[in-house]
Amino acid sequence: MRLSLFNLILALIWVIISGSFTLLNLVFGFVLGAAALYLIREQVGTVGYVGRAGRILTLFLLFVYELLMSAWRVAVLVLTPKPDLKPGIFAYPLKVDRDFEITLLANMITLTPGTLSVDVSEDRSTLYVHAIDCSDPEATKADIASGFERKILEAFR
Amino acid sequence: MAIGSIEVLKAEAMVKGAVAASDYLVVLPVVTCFIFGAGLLMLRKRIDWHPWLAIPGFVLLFGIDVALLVKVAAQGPQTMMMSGWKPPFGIAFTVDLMGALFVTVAGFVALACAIYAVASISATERRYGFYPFLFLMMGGVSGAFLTGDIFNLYVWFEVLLIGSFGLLILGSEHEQLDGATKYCMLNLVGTTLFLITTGYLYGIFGTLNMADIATKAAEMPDDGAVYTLAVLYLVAFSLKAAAFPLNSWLPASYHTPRFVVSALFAGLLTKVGVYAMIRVLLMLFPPERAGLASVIAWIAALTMLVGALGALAQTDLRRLLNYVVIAGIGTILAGLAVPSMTAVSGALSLVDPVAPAAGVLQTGLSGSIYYALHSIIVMTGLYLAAGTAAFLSGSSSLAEMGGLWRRHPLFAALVLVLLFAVSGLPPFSGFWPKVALVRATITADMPWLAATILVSGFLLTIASARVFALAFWRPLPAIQAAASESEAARIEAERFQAPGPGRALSLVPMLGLISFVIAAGVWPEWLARLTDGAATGVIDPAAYLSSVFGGGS
Amino acid sequence: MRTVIFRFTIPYLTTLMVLFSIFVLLRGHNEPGGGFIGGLIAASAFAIYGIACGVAPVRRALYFHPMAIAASGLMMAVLSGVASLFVGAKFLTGLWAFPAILGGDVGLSTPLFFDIGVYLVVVGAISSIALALEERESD
Amino acid sequence: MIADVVIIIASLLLLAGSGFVAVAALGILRLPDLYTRMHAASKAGAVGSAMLLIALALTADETPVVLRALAAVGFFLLTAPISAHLLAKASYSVGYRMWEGSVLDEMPPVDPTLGVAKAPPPQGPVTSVGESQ
Amino acid sequence: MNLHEWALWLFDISLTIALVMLSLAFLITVARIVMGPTLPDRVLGLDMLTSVAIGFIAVIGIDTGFTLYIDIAIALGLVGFLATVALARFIMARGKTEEERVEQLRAVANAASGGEPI
Amino acid sequence: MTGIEATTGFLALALPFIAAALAPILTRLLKQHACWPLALAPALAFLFFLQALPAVADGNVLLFGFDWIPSFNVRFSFRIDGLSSTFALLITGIGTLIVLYSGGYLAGHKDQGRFFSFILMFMGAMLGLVVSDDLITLFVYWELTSITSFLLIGFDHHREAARRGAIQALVITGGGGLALLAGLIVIRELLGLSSISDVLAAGDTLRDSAFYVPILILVLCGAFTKSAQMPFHVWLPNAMEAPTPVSAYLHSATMVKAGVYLLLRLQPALGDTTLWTTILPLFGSVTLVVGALLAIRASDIKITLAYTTVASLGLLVMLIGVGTEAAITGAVLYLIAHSLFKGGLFMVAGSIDHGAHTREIDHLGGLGRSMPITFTAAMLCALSMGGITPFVGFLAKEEIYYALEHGDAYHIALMVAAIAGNALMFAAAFVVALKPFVGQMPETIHHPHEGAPTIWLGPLTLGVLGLLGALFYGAYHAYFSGPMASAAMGEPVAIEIGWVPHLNLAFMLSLLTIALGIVLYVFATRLRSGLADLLAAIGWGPDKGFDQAMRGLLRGAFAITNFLQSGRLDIYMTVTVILIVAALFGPMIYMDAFPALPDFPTLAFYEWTVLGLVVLGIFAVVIAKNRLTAIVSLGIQGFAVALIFMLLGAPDLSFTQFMVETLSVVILALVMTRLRLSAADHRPLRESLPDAVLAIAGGAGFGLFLLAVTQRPFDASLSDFFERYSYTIAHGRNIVNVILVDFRGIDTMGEIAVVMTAGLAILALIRVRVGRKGERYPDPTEQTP
Amino acid sequence: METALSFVVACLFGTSLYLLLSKHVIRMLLGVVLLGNGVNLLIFTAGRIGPIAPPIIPDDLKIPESAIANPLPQALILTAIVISFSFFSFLLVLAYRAYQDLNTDNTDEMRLAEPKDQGLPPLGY
Ligand code: NA
Ligand code: NA
Repeated sequence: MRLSLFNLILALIWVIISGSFTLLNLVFGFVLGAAALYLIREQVGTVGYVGRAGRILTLFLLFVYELLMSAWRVAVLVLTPKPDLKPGIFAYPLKVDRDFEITLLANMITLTPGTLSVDVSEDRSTLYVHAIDCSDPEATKADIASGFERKILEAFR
Repeated sequence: MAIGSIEVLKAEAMVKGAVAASDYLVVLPVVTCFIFGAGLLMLRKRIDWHPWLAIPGFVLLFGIDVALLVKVAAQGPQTMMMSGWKPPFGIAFTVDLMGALFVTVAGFVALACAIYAVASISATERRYGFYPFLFLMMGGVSGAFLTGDIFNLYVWFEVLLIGSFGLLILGSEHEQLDGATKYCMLNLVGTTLFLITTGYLYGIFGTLNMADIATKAAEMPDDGAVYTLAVLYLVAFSLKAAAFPLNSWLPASYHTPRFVVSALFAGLLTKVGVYAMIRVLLMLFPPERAGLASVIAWIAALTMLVGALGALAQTDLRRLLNYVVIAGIGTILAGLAVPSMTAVSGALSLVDPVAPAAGVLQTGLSGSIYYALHSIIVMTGLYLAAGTAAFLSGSSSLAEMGGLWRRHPLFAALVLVLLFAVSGLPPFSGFWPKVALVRATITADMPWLAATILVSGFLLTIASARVFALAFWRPLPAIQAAASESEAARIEAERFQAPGPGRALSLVPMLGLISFVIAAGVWPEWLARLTDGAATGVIDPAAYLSSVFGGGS
Repeated sequence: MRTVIFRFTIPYLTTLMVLFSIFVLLRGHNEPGGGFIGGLIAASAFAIYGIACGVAPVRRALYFHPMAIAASGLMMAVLSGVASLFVGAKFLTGLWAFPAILGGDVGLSTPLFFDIGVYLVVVGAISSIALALEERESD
Repeated sequence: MIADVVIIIASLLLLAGSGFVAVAALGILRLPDLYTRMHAASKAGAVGSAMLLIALALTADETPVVLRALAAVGFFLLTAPISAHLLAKASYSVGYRMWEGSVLDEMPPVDPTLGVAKAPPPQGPVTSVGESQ
Repeated sequence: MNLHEWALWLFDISLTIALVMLSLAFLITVARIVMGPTLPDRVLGLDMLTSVAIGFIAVIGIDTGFTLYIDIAIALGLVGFLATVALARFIMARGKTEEERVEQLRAVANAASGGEPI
Repeated sequence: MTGIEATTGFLALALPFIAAALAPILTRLLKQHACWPLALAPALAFLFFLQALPAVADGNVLLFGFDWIPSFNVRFSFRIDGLSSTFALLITGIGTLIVLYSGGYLAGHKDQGRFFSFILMFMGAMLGLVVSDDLITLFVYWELTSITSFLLIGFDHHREAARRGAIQALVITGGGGLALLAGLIVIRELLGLSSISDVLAAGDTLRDSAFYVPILILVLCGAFTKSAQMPFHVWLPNAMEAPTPVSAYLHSATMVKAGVYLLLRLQPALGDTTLWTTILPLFGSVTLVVGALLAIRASDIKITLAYTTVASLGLLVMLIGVGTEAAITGAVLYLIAHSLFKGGLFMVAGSIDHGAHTREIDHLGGLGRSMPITFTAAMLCALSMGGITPFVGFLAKEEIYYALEHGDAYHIALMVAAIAGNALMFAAAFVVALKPFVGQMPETIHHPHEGAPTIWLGPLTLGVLGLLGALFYGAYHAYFSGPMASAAMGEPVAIEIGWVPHLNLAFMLSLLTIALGIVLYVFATRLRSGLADLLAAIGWGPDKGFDQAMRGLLRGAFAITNFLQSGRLDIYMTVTVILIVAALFGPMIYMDAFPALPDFPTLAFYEWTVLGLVVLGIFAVVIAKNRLTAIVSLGIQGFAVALIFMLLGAPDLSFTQFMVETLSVVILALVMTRLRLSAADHRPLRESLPDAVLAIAGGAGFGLFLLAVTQRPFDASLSDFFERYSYTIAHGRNIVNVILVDFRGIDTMGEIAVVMTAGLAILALIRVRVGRKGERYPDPTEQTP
Repeated sequence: METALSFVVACLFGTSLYLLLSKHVIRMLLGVVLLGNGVNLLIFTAGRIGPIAPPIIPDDLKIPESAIANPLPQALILTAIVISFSFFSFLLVLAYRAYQDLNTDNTDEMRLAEPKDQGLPPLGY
């Protein structure tokens, strides 16, 4: 089920990038996607099924907003003549525990400027995040917990 | 631009005429090599099948080569336009007598080496692609001899080069790694220089088809740009051919791989450089070549001497042979150093000369081609023999070898024939081209070059005699140094009773090669006529041009 | 490199890259791309897959030895050239057919197969190199 | 009219995107250590390039191009954090230290031969970082 | 100047500015690669170069109207991170380079003699 | 010559070779008795020449042959005249006896078959040499004699002396041969004639040509080395390492006479010039005297004989040099006589060795009783050699003295040399033929015995023939010496000299010679030790010189080779780059082909940026302090080049360049992970500055030539063609791709072959590791996995 | 443009030759990469820099309407890039193997095929 769904997504991506919206092309994309999935058959097995489009959309919008905001903050920081830098690494205790969710969260944290996922502990309970402004790590953790992490849990649970 | 119907367009752009199966002969050597090379690689789990698939493959290749040679000898140069596009737009595979001769002899030595390799290449080396490398290298070699497009020639150079890399490192012994580093780096620079020059050539002529270049170069006013091209090609091909002073990569590497690989390299690779030099300098840029004749003469003379002296200086049999290859290259180059017809002083033609001045270059070039073919065969044979000799006496060092004449008289006799042949003594294949080259250089008023040819032959005779005396006549030094009879017997048992590279299998290719050496020495007319024709075809490429532009096959 | 983030993402990224590589291969005749670029992208995919998940899964995924794939590519390219022999055309002459499949004209041609051959050679050879180099790391 | 608006939006995206890229570049020049520089590079750079790609999508009048431009953005956003993460992790684990002005390090000391975090860290500011060469 | 003209003017100006910005970004990034000081810094610079190149390709695509350049950007987006990953892997496997270790030891020694906290 | 005669002629020439091919098998079957069927080959050839003798004696020249290599204008053609006929008879006749002699002498030797084979091949070569009409064919046989004598001299190959002798002979005669080849080719090219007959008919052309001196010197190099003239004589005594039949054959009738044959043959075309009459007698007389002295000095009877051969050859060369009719006649008479008596004496020496197991003259004596036949044969030969009547040697000596009896200093000097030489040789002859057989038999000799008939048959026959020739001198002159002298003179020569002495100056001188000879014989032992002391005092000779030259050659070659082949890649690369720079600037400077000064390029600023990135990138690579920095910096220029391609309308290239650049870094990183290199590889300025200068020159050369090329008009017809037919025929809109898969598809085929092979080669490199140390030579048992 | 590119080509070749003259194989390899890029740009320039429109025929046309960049050098360079990449990979792995077995990337120290202490050949017979 999950595989066929992902396969369909691949077929759609195919149609998009090849730019030809014909049934034939979709079928062809499906076939190619199936072939491509076959290659990774051993690693696939932990994908949470994709369903709740709305929450995902919300997550996406949040991400875009955060992306732009933090980009702006970094830009300002860089352009400030004498920036007051207080960088550091804090340990973020993870609530999400699936690979997919951890990955998504870590990548979103990385993409939003100001924070950068450095590592995940081996037991997957902690995400180490480098923040360019680490003056108040607890506040940042709270932001993440109530922001990305909550949205992810909503979207994929 | 009006666009006509597809038929009209095809008539404009494509070569007309149906293709007979025999027309495919022009391209089949490459195709065969690639199909077998790829096929064997696909069967990489069945390495015990490899020899028994590869040998028929090389027989087939040689058969195709011979058929092509027969066809070219009978009908003149053959052209097939790849993909059917008209010249000079598509790539022409054009085979004239010179190309056909080289490709046939190449196929011959490849077959010999393939057979020899059955017993002398280990399973591991086969698993990591000995036969595929062999086929792909031969694909490159064949392509180089057959193509009529200069960029395509570069591509084939690269194919044979990478194939040779593969063969060179097969075994990964320490000497191989060092030798390969030098070989690869310097050859890469040489091939890249070839590509660079071809880039310049395209910028000047706007074409890549050799027949087209020849035509355009003849019309182009003599200027520095074309001269520079010629000089750059001379440097690039000198490196490929291991001409002095660009020969260093050869003695640095040819003794490191397996003997059968050395044999193939020594026979073929440098000759491809020579072939390209003849093709490009004599066919495409004859006036520039004539202008560079004295430079080439110096290169030839020094190459001969460096090779011959180097051979004398070596202790290791294979390193000695490395230099013999170089001396051979110098000899071949001597024929390219003969002034063209107009430049001959005619100093010697007092009375009704046998070779009128106009034929001097012809004689020299014919001698060069003959010598190149001889050198391919004889060098391959010598390295194969060196492999067997080293196996039999447990070393390839002249200081340690010995006793082979007593133990293996037939084998020793075959080697002796090869040694005399490589020294240019009659009645073996090396003698006649030397006569032709001496004739040409003397007639061209270059007595010093003729003297160098003879002196280098003399030095090689000394080297050969030493090899024979030390490695074949002399009793095994280890036995002579043995403290007791029993120890001597033990050494003898170890050295001589050890299983050799399958006697029959390693002798068959040598016998084949030697039959050429003797045939081309005792009854040289057939080959002389062919090389004469080949030389004519290069000096006056009218037939070549009309084969390309006359609509192809 | 055993990190959840990396190992989780890469398999999907690999499929995406393979897909993209085939896309680049197939439209190469009309737009930038072709067998070589496509092959490089696919080989990159397998290289990164190997870095992330280890070499063994990649080898199992490919089923055939990469060099055998490369060889089959060369074979395919050569055979698509020889095909013209059977219609009395010169070596490598492009032969075209436009069969109608599902309402659209699909261009099938020997140059296409030639290009696929190029693709396979590049995928096979470069993957082989990358995998072999990655493999030695772990021992 | 709509076309003009699109052009204006594209222009703004161009300005913003290139501005972000330039700022990101400036960031990696100005910021004090690798980890802070990475913020600039992987974020502002990604955002900037994505904006420029969207600008391209807007100026193209063909749907496939637009879709491809968006796909490019997607792909880029997919891969950028991975490389950033790996580089940061690798650098940290082999002992490239943070800037001395850093205020906090909750990463556990690492064994560079393994390159992985071992155990949950002690809380509180840490001034000396993994130096177990 | 009507809206259309103004839009076009803005567009032109923006293009030029974008190209200037990107050029600057290129040069600065190269400066970081050359300056280092550490290997990860250079790798970061190289990674950044990919980002800038993607943006540059987009802008040139807009400038010339050859939208097909977008495929290059796609490929770069997909594959460009490979180099960084491979170099990160190198760093992970090999640790710091010899010089960096030497430099670090010297720094530690200086700090110790100067009594300053790190 | 009729067809059948020609066929018989070819057969006669081929017979020795056929026998050589059969010899190993026959010997395996018949042991030493194989000599009988094998001797049939030279015997039959002898008969062929014998039957041709009457015609030849009438002054006819028999010519036969066919076009061998028309492309090189070489004929397989033969000329039987008086000169070649007599030579051929000597070769085949003595050859027959030698084959028989070898049957007995080497009976039971395990390599006897091989020996028969070699000596028959040698015979065939020698025979071909003397009858060849074509200059090149002659040379082919000439070299064949060198090759086969190499094998014969080295027959006892387990001894270093034999190997040395073989190499020495090959080096000296082979080297001379090459000079001869050059000379013959010059003659051919100069005259445009390829046969000896034509050359002889060309009259004074050669003598008058500007190339006479080089031709003469080259030909003399060939003749003198082969005929062991001072200082090339050293190989001859050393060739005594060969079994005695070889010495007897090579050094009597044949190989050493090849040079003499050549001189006689070309005398009509090359002789009779000041140069000829100076050089030949000079070398000849010195060789005669020195050779004869060395003969006395030797204590081994075989060596003594070898040196007398050297002396005889000197005498012959001297006479040919004088070149008068009488001198030539003397030479011819002496040549035949020498062949007979020297062949016989060598066989005698072999018999003595065979019977008494020593050849040291001081250890020999009193053998006459136990070896009477050998003693007889020895005396017959020695008398002929000593010039005693009625033996052919007498005829020769009389004629020689007659030829030299002129009052001028030139002839007197030569006469003195001749008398001295002959007297010494007289003494030497009896040292060999008399001393071992008379007096007290030393105790070291046990059971001396006469050999098998095959062993004494040869010397006896030759000795008797020497007697018969003189007794029946009319027929002798009519069939042998006369035609030979005529052929050598190029005009009819009548020889009258008989065995009955006439009281004239020549006879007086003969008597003087004999008297001197007897004195020398008596004092031979004392003379020997005196000469030995003298030579020891000199301490150097050409033989030692040969070793020194060989060692010097090897050392010199070693030094040169080590200098040129340093084993350092950086030096090889430097040489390569220097040549590239020269190739770029040479023609540009020589032909003033520099590009015109270009206008400053007008580029958009972002184009400048991208170009600048390339330059910055490569700058970064060069200044990088370590390899890793360099590798990362390498990415800059790679990306920049990709951007250049994109800016200039090459999306495919840009695409590929980005991919390749990325993959390059990936592979570099993968490999570098495995390397632990020393940190700094930065070079000191002293080392890098010359490289930098060279590199800048190279870069400038490439750039300037590129500029020059781009300033020329450009022919874009190829691309126009591709644009026109890319879509219309090849159904592709991406012209670059259509070129790759269609227009120039075969390039791509080669290219993917490169990629595939590279993949395989890399796999082999990574996977194949060195096995057991010393496993250089493959183990055939490893054939199956 | 040709002038500027000629200059860039000169820089690439100069640097590449400089690196090739080094004793360290890894540096030489960098030279090989630069050499490849130099050649590519050289061929590109030699085919003249004209219009910058990519050599792609638009969808609605059969032959290019306006002038396009010269496609042939591009195809040649594509071939050359691939080949030089293959060679580079091979040389790199060769350097690695040489290093692995010989413990150096300094060509001066890799003297196994032509060792420094070669003796004279046998002087006897
Ligand atoms: Na990033
Ligand atoms: Na990136």
